Amino acid sequence: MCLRAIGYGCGMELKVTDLAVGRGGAPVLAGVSFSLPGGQALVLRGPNGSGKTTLLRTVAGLQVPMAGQVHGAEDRIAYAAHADGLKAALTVAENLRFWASVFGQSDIAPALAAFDLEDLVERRAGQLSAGQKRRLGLARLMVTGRDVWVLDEPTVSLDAASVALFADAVRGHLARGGSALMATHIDLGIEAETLDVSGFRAAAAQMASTDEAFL
Amino acid sequence: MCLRAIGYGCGMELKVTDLAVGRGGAPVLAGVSFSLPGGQALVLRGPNGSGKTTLLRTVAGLQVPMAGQVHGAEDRIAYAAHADGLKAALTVAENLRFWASVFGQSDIAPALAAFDLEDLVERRAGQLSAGQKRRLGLARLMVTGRDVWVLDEPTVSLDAASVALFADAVRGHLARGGSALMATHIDLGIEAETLDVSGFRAAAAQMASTDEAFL
Amino acid sequence: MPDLGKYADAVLSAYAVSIVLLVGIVVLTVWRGRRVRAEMDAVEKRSGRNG
Amino acid sequence: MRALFFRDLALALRAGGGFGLGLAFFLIVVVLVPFSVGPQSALLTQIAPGVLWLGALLACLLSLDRLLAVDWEDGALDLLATSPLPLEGIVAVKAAAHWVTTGLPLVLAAPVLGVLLNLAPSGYGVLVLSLALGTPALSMIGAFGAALTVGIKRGGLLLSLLVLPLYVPTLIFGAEAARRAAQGLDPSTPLFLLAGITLAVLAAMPFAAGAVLRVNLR
Amino acid sequence: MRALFFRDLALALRAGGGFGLGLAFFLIVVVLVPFSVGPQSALLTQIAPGVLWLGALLACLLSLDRLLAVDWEDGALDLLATSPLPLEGIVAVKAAAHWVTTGLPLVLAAPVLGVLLNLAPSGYGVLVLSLALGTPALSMIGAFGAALTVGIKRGGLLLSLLVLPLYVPTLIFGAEAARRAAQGLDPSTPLFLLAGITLAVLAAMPFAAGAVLRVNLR
Amino acid sequence: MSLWEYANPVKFLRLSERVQPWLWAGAAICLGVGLVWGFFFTPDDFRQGSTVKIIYLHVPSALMAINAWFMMLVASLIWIIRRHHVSALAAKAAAPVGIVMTLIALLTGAIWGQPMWGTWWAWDPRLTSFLILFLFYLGYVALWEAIEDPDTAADLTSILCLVGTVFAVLSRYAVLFWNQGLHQGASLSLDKEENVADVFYIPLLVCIGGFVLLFLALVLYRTGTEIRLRRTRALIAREARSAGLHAEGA
Ligand code: HEM
Ligand SMILES: Nc1ncnc2c1ncn2[C@@H]1O[C@H](COP(=O)(O)OP(=O)(O)OP(=O)(O)O)[C@@H](O)[C@H]1O
Ligand SMILES: Nc1ncnc2c1ncn2[C@@H]1O[C@H](COP(=O)(O)OP(=O)(O)OP(=O)(O)O)[C@@H](O)[C@H]1O
Ligand SMILES: [Mg+2]
Ligand SMILES: [Mg+2]
Repeated sequence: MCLRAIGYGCGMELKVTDLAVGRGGAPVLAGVSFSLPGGQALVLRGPNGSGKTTLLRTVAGLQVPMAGQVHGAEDRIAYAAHADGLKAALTVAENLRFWASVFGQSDIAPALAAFDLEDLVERRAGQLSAGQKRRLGLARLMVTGRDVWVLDEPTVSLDAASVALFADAVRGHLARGGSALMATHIDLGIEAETLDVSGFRAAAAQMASTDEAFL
Repeated sequence: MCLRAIGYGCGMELKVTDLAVGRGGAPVLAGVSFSLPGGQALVLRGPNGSGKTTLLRTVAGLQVPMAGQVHGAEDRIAYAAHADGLKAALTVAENLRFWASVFGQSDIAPALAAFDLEDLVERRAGQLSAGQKRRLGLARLMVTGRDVWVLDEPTVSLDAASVALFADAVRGHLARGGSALMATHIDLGIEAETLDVSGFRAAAAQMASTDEAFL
Repeated sequence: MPDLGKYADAVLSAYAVSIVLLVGIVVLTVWRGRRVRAEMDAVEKRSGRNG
Repeated sequence: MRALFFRDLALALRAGGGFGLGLAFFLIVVVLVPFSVGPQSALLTQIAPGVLWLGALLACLLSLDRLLAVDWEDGALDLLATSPLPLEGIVAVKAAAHWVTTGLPLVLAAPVLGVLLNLAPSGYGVLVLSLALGTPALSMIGAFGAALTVGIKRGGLLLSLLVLPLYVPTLIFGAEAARRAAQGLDPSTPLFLLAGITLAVLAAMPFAAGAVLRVNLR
Repeated sequence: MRALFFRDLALALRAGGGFGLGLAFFLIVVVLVPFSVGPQSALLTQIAPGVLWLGALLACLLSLDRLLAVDWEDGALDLLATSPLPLEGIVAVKAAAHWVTTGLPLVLAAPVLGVLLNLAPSGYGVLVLSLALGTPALSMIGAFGAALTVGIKRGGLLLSLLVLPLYVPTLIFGAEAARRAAQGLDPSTPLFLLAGITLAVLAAMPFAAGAVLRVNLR
Repeated sequence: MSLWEYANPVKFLRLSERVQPWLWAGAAICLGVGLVWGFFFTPDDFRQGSTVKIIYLHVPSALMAINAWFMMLVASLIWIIRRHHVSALAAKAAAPVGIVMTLIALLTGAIWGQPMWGTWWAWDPRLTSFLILFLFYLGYVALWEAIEDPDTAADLTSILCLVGTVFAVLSRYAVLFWNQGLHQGASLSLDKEENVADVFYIPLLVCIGGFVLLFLALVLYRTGTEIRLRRTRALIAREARSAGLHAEGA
């Protein structure tokens, strides 16, 4: 099923070619290439500090690549990381409605339902437990109408039931023709390809850094 | 092995009797009782929002119980939660050394070794990845010299290898006569008793809240 | 030494302040430059050896 | 953009940051002035327009450092940057919300506080007008400063340092207009110049602020 | 406690917050005063002691809101509360670090800025003395205010609102001493009173602040 | 070969190393000759007495204070448009020199003002704009110091420099407007056509030349230092990388 009508750019592929990414001027990963067609998910794996977050931020356009290109990402990405961007003073519904209208959407009910937040709609975000907050942060994805979800450790602090809710949400998203790129240390129970980023560790000599001019 | 000389109050038991805890004036758990002798670990389980964090904060003395008592907790607790209390501008070594001297300790080498932070000692905490930060936050426990570790989802963002490091650290701590009280959603591979807090959910009528005087 | 008259204080202190500041920035610049250069040489030598 | 504006207003109202407090700071600065310079009313009358302008400026400044920092810290700015809204628009909208929650109350309160400082009767109208014309520029320039310092921990004081020299022309023309009116002179030239500055700032500054924010976010 | 003190100093120095910037704010407030009240030097001389005191007070105030808030946000305060250090000691040490990074530089810079405002020559000594006596009280009272508002998002302005009235006695006696000296009168009475206030604040306030912090932490 | 080739750090260093001795020597000679000449061998002014000798420090430093900012503006533009690292670093290197020049102008002016105007400081438009320039310098340097990533810092400070320039010019006019007719001090400063005879003028020119050369020498030297600092940083980063690789490979 392909819901182009509600903004899904179905069939368009996210294509990363020979990407090199860095943090604080130092190269972290180099030579990363993958493509992520609609309807599929790709899970990034790798030990702590291997560069998953850096890669995801680059794909989301939050930092510039040191080399290589990201194609098909403009205005298609919904990004979610540790910092949820939730306002403690606003209620669950207000938080969601805000993000919905930023992305030009209006209906927040499916998102609330998918993450079992209906009982909490009137609760202030600051009064949620860690896992409830996370659920709200993930529900935000569903009101963006974006078709590429870029997720950094989405299941942190979730209990088993919530992880299942999340997996269902991702499956639904994939079924609608969306795609998902996720970094995680645990098994999500979603059929997805895996990419181990530790294979792409940047050898210092091999690639350019911003300080290259000085070497 | 019991190292009372370095501050372990061995044999002393942490004893929680008929504890009721609440958040924002509303009761969350009631009638919680358990005891945790030295050398043992207790894992709290329960779905998101069931009150694990609230219970741990109460045991650590960061909030007052609504009813019941916590015995044997004074000056014995090392608490670690999501917020690590790390200063982004200080290096790994400086952060650890600060906490060591706050707790009257001086040697940070074992902590660095236990969490594989030796290569990162001179790195600023702000330049660590999520998992590296967490490792540093956990290493802090080892420089407190305290014998009751109270940990709220300690393994968040850790990879498998780091979870193993953490489990080893906890096992070492137990072997030295310390004890540990942890809330977690995953399996840590530590032999420990489990307490499911969802059994203690407070029925609103059943117990007194701070607003009791108005009822 | 010229006769500066009643304004001697003003003129002399103006010269003193300026010269102190000028010499200060020059000394600071050179001192830091030397240090950085030495540091760079050390690192270059080290990394040259390592590969 | 509308949603962002109203969210910022709601946050300012609810988080105990907004309306009341910028005003309270203004009030207290104005109240402390007699304590510090002494209570002679002639002296106070003389400095009243200037003190009111300076107080408004400082009250505005004090609330700037959270203008973008809060959204930066909780990740909302990252998320906004990946949203369809342009960064220029985001900064402009946030500056507008800042003005509504800080500048506007100051404009409305200034005449009341003028009484405390024995402001000359002829000064009230132009004081309010000059503040109404000038405070939008203060908010927009402040947003630029906030965008410059957004990634920096404890950036508050650095922000003041960067922003205050940029406030000088606005302050000079604004205070000059209020002072002239209080002395019974014609304030129209400084008022026109003030309006000119504000227009130019509102037209050009969002782009500078957007560019700076883009650099800081990457 | 030593470790906490030096950590706070290190953070102030490293995070670009510390020494320089409180000073910069003081400088800028003093510089903006002539722009707002006008450049006549006789008027400036008259208000100089008051403006310098008020400027120092505001510079001190501006850096208060991060005094405890940073440690609260990143959880360090929770961890410190479970440590062997008494909360009273923690607040007192943090106030001391705040004074060293903010108050002390202000004291040293005040005479230089006095020149800009045409301060009467007889005023310099007492101005510095009164600031040296008064600013420790400002830091300690500020720490109390910070402890009161520590759990509140965007507490900065609320903090000002709470703290400024508490600053009034210090300001009155400090500015009065400086003003008397500048006018060639005997400043000893206000100076003694100022010293008394500071001593009392330093002796009692850590306990109030500790108590408040204890409430906020639970 | 185009001029931009010198934006390459290595080429820049090589060239700057070659011209620097001449700059330093020229600066020393000009300053030595100019200041000695001015201090010892010029007559007193009929109105200002010996204080006129301050002009040999005051005017050159004031000129260089403005020129340093102008240089930073040009360098910032080059960085924004063509992204040559050397250019950004030159702007960074020039700022503290500019601060010192501004300070000298302010301090000598204040010292001069005491006997001439009877006050250290007056809110004369010229003095005031200089004070504002000083504040801009402080903010600029503080921003450089506060940001860790050098390229981010370069971007932000260049934009600050552009915006600051606009506002500095605006302030200059605002200040002129604000203090019109209120202040007589400015009329006391001696006017070139009116007072500055050749006896003062020629040593003054020599001093100005000395300040220009000194400024250039300092900026080139400091730019070199900044380049080396970046290179050291890059080398250390590379070293840490490869060390990490070896450790992991083992
Ligand atoms: C803190 C106080 C002062 C500051 C910041 C200051 C600043 C300046 C500046 C920026 C210039 C160069 C402007 C230009 O060439 O367009 C200048 C030039 C000059 N200043 Fe000052 N000045 C100060 C005090 C004084 C005093 C007290 C005197 C003498 C009574 C004085 C005499 C002069 C003279 C003679 C020139 C050269 C004018 C010319 O060549 O056009 N200045 N000053
Ligand atoms: N500001 C910085 N400056 C220099 N290096 C940094 C900076 N931030 C992170 N790093 C380093 O970059 C590497 C990649 O970090 P990144 O956050 O991408 O890892 P990650 O794969 O997401 O790890 P984790 O699983 O722990 O979240 C790490 O080794 C980290 O130490
Ligand atoms: N400030 C507050 N006011 C009112 N209720 C709150 C507040 N904070 C949390 N709660 C509620 O208290 C309950 C217990 O929260 P707590 O954080 O202890 O849960 P938890 O077991 O730690 O959950 P998680 O696994 O998600 O971390 C939750 O239902 C939560 O919504
Ligand atoms: Mg990560
Ligand atoms: Mg929890």
